Amino acid sequence: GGDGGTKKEKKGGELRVAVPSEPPTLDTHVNTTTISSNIARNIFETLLTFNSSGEIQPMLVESYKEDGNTIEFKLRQGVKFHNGDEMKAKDVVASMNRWINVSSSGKETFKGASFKEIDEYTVLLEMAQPTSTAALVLAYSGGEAPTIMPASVLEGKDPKEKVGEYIGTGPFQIKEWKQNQQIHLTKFNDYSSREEAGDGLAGKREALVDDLYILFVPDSSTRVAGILSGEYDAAMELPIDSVDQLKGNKDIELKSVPRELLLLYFNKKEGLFTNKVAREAVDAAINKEDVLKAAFVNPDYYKTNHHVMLANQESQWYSEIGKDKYDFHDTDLAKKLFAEAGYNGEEIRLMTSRDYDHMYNASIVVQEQLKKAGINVKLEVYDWPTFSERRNDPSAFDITIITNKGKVEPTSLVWSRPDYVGWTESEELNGITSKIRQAPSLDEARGYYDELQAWFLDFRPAIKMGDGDMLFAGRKTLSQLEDVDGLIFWNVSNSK
Amino acid sequence: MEGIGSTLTLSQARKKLKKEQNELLKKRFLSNYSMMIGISILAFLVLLSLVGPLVVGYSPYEMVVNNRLQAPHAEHILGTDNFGRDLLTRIIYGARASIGVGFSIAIITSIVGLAVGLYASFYKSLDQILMRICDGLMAIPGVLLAIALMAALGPKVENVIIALSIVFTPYVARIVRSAALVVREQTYIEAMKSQGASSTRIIWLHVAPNVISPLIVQATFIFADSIITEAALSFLGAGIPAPAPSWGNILYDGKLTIFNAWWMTVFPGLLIIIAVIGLNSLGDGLRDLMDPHYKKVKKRRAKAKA
Amino acid sequence: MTDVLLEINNLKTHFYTETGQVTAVNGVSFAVKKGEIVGVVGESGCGKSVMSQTILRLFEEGTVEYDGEINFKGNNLLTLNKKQMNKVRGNEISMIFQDPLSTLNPVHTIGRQIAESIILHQKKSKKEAEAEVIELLKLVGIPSPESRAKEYPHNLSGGMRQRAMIAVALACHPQLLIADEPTTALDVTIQAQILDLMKKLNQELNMGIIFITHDLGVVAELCSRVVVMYLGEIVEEASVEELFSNPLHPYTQGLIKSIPQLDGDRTALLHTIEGTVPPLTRVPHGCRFASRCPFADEQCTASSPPVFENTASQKVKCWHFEKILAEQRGA
Amino acid sequence: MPMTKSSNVQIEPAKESLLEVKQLKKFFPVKKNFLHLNKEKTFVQAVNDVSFTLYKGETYGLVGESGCGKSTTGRTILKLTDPTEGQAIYNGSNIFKLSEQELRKVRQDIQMVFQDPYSSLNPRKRIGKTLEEPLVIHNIGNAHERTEIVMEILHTVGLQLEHYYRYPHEFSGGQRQRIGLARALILNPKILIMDEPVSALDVSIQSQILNLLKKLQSELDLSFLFISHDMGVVRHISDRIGVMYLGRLVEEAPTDELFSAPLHPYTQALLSAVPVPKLGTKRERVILKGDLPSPMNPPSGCVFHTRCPFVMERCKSEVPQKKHKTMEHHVACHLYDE
Amino acid sequence: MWAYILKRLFSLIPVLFIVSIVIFSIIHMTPGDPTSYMLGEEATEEQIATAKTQLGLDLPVYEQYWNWIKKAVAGNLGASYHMNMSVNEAIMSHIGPTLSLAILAEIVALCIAIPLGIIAAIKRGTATDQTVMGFSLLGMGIPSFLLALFLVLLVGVKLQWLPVAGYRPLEEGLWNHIKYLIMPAIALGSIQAALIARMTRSSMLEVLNTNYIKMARAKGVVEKKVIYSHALQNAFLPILTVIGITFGGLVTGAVVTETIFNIPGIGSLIMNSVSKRDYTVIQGIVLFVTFVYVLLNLIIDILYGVIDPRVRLEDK
Ligand SMILES: Nc1ncnc2c1ncn2[C@@H]1O[C@H](COP(=O)(O)OP(=O)(O)OP(=O)(O)O)[C@@H](O)[C@H]1O
Ligand SMILES: Nc1ncnc2c1ncn2[C@@H]1O[C@H](COP(=O)(O)OP(=O)(O)OP(=O)(O)O)[C@@H](O)[C@H]1O
Ligand SMILES: [Mg+2]
Ligand SMILES: [Mg+2]
Repeated sequence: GGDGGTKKEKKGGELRVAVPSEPPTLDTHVNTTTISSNIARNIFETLLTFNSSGEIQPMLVESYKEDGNTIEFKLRQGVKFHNGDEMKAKDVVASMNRWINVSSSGKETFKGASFKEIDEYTVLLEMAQPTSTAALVLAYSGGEAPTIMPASVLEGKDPKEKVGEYIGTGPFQIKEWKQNQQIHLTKFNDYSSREEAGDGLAGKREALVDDLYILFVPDSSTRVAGILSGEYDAAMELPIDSVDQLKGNKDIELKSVPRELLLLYFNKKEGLFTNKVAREAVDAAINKEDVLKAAFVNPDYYKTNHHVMLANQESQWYSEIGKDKYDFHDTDLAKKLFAEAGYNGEEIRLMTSRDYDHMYNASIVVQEQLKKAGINVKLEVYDWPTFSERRNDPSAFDITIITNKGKVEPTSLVWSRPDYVGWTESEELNGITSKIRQAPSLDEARGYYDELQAWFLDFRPAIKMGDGDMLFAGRKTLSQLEDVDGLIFWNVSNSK
Repeated sequence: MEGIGSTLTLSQARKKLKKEQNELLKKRFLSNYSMMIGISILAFLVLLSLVGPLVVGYSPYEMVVNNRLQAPHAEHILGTDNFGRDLLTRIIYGARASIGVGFSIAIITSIVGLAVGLYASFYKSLDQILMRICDGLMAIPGVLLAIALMAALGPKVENVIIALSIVFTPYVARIVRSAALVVREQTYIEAMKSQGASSTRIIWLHVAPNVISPLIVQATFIFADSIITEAALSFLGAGIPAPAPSWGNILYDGKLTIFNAWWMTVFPGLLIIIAVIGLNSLGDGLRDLMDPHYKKVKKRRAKAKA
Repeated sequence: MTDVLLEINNLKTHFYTETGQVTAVNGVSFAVKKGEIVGVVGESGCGKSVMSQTILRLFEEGTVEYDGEINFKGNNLLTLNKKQMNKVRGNEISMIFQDPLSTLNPVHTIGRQIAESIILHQKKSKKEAEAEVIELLKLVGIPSPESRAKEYPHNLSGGMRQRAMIAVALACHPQLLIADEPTTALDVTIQAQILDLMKKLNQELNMGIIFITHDLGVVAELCSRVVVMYLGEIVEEASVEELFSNPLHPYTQGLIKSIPQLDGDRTALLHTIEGTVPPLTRVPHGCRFASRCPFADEQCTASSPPVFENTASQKVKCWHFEKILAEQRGA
Repeated sequence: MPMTKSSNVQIEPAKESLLEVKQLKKFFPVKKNFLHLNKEKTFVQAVNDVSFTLYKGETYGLVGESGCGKSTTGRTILKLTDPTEGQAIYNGSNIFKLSEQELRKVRQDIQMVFQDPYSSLNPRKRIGKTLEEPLVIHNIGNAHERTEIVMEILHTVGLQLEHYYRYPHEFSGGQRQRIGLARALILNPKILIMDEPVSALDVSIQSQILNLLKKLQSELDLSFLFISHDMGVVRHISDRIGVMYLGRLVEEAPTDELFSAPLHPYTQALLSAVPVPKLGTKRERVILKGDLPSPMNPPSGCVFHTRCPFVMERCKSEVPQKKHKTMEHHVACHLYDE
Repeated sequence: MWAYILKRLFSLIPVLFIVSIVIFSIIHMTPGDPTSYMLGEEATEEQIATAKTQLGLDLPVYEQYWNWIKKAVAGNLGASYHMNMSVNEAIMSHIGPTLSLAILAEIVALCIAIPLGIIAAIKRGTATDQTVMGFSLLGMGIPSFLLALFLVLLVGVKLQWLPVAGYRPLEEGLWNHIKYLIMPAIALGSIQAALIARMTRSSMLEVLNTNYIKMARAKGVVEKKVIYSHALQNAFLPILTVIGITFGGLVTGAVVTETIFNIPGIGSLIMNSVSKRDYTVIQGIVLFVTFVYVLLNLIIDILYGVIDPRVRLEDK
């Protein structure tokens, strides 16, 4: 068995974590919010998962076997749900089929696929075509994670209806959810852990604290103050502007992980930016590093990354294409290109929301830079729900800047979706996507990444500015604090 | 008694008296320190917002991101903001927006609130209606109202003013009403009635001056509050359209960097306080000018010194 | 003698107004003995109320300045500190104000306002005080005192308010009562009752009273001595008999002649004193009454007359009092 | 003196009647502790069935016990409080039924001097402005002329020009009273309701004011409703006098008749109680005994019976009717029943 | 009086009805809908559309209104779109913190404001007056979040005397409860205090020169009592009104403070529901708050009459 951390390990006690927002639901199948999956994965587990170097590892399965159109999963035995029942194939089938049905990533990657029970501890995934990214997507525990819950919870319900009972197999179980305040998780005593040593999300999991409080603290300065004063043991999404204070405090360990892709989206359905030249012009007008700096403040916490995946995924996904052009910006060229695109002074609407500071700060800089290139840019600021509504309206905006979360593989990046902001529609892209997805192996799929990157730079469905980090901090009383697609709270003890 | 002195001397006496009173009025005005302070502060701020932009060397939007959050130094007297824009410039440009918004809202709410409060206190049937409307308005979240109005009418400063005026008017109305309820029962109001004064006249010329002092207090509060609230609204896209500066949104930007850039909150905060002091002194002065008991205190001090 | 209760010496009250200093009471001196009722009469606006409020130092600090001495039982009230003053006010000296509506607190019941001083100065319980309140209201002739005690000033008629004021003032059986036109709003039957009450208290408790009034009939009935004021000064002081039989100051004479009579011709115009009172801001140098006086001559306009003593009890401030005296004897 | 029968007396309209008050009633509800739910409402019967007529050019004096409802009568006539019942006919129409507009016109003609001079002045307004107010209300003159008029009237009531710029609290009681009078006079009203207009004045000024009133009356044919406690003053100025007791008009007579031959026991007591400003001329006083009744529950029958020296059995149960001694002299008392 | 109270309570019906229509219209005029939050940042259009159908948001507005008001009349304000509870529950669970905070803040405010206002009024024009009023202007001008953050940094982080943020219900012990509320109460209270102090001063000034104060002094009443029992009561109507208003404001308007101190009160519930477009909760809260305001103002109006008997609210 793994021996966990090397630090003094104290069992029991509590862990108080400040998070910026409250999850809409913990039903991971239908929710894309980071916070939701972050909390939910303490309760729910997936069949597969990643280790710290991004490799796929079994979680709830003993083993799995990919074979062209099918994958066979052998389930671990004796895994208990929080309600005391054992996890069996029927639970997996019910959960996974619902997931394929309701989640967008399920629908995209597993179109026409379904799970079948072979025996009590074996299930079979049958797909319409071979899918290189299948295991990757199944292992992903970010948004819309394919988690396993008891069939009894799902039975007899419209799959689209949200699940209200949160029963999983994870190391923590839910005790209480005080709306607008906190979620209280407690250690699940019957948790059956894997035997391998903990590594990333894989391997041994053990709840070392008895109580885990996830506190919703929307105000970033309060999170900072709380971690400074010891009110919280850990805090997520700290403002980068307070780094100095946090670093200066010897009781606090400050960490960061690359988390977000900062992208500038064009409205490709209506207006000036239906014209590729205009999109090119914007690229020429923008100084990406300045934008990143405004959004993420400190060079330590952003990466001037030219390709579409996150910089820390480079061991898996990397392309040289466009690296030389990353720094390129030329206002004169931009002016010329705009003229070429037929721009004649009309108002360009740059839409943003202050609910996300990165987006807003980046927008302010972009506006100024575009103005320098002679573009009449109007900044329109909306609150998030208004923004969400308007970004789906082709007549409502021309440009908008959004941060997207990193994905495990490039085809699920949202800018490629025809129904997402900006409406990317390209036969060529569809071709590349299918090539990647249907590649017989992941390695082969990775080979097509250059192609995708080249297309991205040519078509410019959006402009990638770079990657931004998420800053988090823990009190030094914690044995360890790690982030793999979100903070990990198992295997963490608190000696406070 | 019947012998009304010679008309000539009488009219002379009158003239002299009037002249004397005019001088007194001037003196009263000038010796009203609160008022003078208030006027000077407000004049300074107005001047700042009008002339300031011509003097400063930067544009409020000009940004050098690399210079972000520089502490005050020679080049940027008040430092730079989180985009590397000159803070002084932004504060000066922001003055126009903030004072404009604050003033307009304070004035609109005062006038409307005064009218509503007075009429409510005067007519029982109106009271029920107006005050219940106020209750309802107070219950509707201001942010929601602002978002809705912005959506309906577009993000313009005028709409911010309308939205916030709607939000704040009930407060004024209630205060005014409470003071007026007492005033209207006074014998001198009855005396006015007996003279045949119309209700409008009684309400505006006799009750209103007696409720002015709580009104002034409330109005200054609203002035300050709306400058700050405006910024909160701009978060929702309902305030002064970004990236135009206002004291409020500079403050809010400052809040995000409060741990390492004090100048971003301190300077605009200070200006708001100065403006509040200005407006308030003006109000106090106005009040004192109308207070029959006040001037003498001044006199005594003058005498004590002599 | 120790039976002097209150002795006012050269009292001056200055107001600071915008147009300059105004001396509403200018060098007033007189004394009240224990158990004596002194009437004060005089022109409207001559400073009677100001003088009486000065005795208790009731003006807003800072807007007035006092000069002179007010000796009450040997202590100069003008030099007492606040605490000492509060012991005197309402307890040893109490006051009936001229204007009953505005001097009664509109938000307290009549009963509470009367009880307040009883509780305060006599250290009585609330219950006892309440019982006493009813007694007092009865005493001043307010019908159904139990329910009236619970009413607010604005519910009462002018006369009732005035009686309530009187009750407040009498609550603690003061040694000196200053009554500023206490019966103007009362009908004569009630007035008679109140006057009787005052007389009774005066005799039983040896209470000194300064009684300010315009009603010379009341003066005749109640007072033993009278002070006549004109424009901030005392122009004549006399026993009540002397005043009515032998008024020396031309102003006093004018006053007495102006009284509307209950008999005789009622259609004729009333006697008046010619001219008007000069404003306080423009008081003449000489005798203040000179401009309206039938006897006035150069001396009068040139210098202010001193106080002449006619008899031990009658003093007058007039250059011509001897002439007038002679005239009166002749008449 | 033989009494005429009350029923068939016809009053000839010798004089032009200007204001006719008919059966005026004003009851104030008594505020109770609001926790007492079930108790019946009680009222202060401030004015109860008062009728009288004011003729053109005459002065009607109203005297009576303090709290008997004189001020309330005055205030109600001008509809400053809403009457409970009754009518006040002026110019052929009932004042109580007028619209606000019409009422305002009437209020130009009927002016009022309030009993409490200080509280009837707006403490924030300079006296000059207060006095100008009625002129502005009724659109008289321009700003300059108004100031002139006001200064004139200040002088008329014996105040100085300086007073124009003073605030009410800077005046003495008598000065305030004169301001109140000036305010009422300034509009040249037809009727003047004066509630104790000279009570705070010293006799010398009082006589000036009374002379002035008389002069104005004879020049302008004014009518006065004159409320006062000072019998000397009332006698001097009034043509006819009404005597009120506990909300009711108990006697009404021409002045000389009232003073020479008062009929009602209350009137007699009242007159006997007047203090005389002469020494040694004390009159025989009729001392009223008994408790003062309360207007909240006035005695049954004749309201005066609890204190009346001539009380009879029937007084306790029967309300006395108005009986005419002469055409203008009537009394409500059982003593004069046949 | 009872009749008046009943009349006022009766007026709640039309008021609530009209407010419900107004708020419904405003909500539907406001862009954005519950799905934007519900489904996360990367939701597809199709997901949004299905969600809307599920929630009944595709029905005509009047139909939605009818469906809602039907139940609301029976006291059922519906279920939250986002929170796993009914609106009634949501309000009930958030009212506790708000009430505690509001009461505590009001106490803080009154303890500071009334004495200071009175002192300033008595010492009008002196240095004391100017200092007190200077502070109150500071309180008026300073944004509440700045004051709150300052307190957090000083008392919470630097001195560590009090917890920086959070909320513990009363069941966890009085001190535990209060401890978390002291700082926010001070932050809110001192800003309210600024307004109340100024109001107190100016109202007192109106009263201090009256004759009845003179009379009270003439009775030998000690100055303190003159001020507190005679003057204050006369000056109290506007003061009471601001107290009422500020208290009412605390129920809904303490958003910023509640956010910074992370207190799950009505204010943050409103803010959250607005930013999540949780329609039913917004509607419910607005009705609830209207109800509270009407009631609060009724109480205040009744108190007017108690404090100043001259005030007449009913026609005679
Ligand atoms: N607060 C004040 N400021 C300035 N002048 C004042 C003030 N109070 C009174 N006076 C003036 O002082 C003079 C005396 O006033 P006071 O009230 O003593 O008169 P009074 O003798 O009581 O007259 P009355 O009999 O009319 O009441 C008046 O001329 C008045 O105008
Ligand atoms: N606003 C009011 N509310 C309740 N009762 C009132 C009100 N005004 C007057 N009263 C009552 O009505 C009765 C008559 O009052 P009114 O003022 O008319 O008397 P009055 O004859 O003028 O007496 P006075 O000579 O004392 O002024 C009194 O009992 C009084 O208490
Ligand atoms: Mg006086
Ligand atoms: Mg009266």
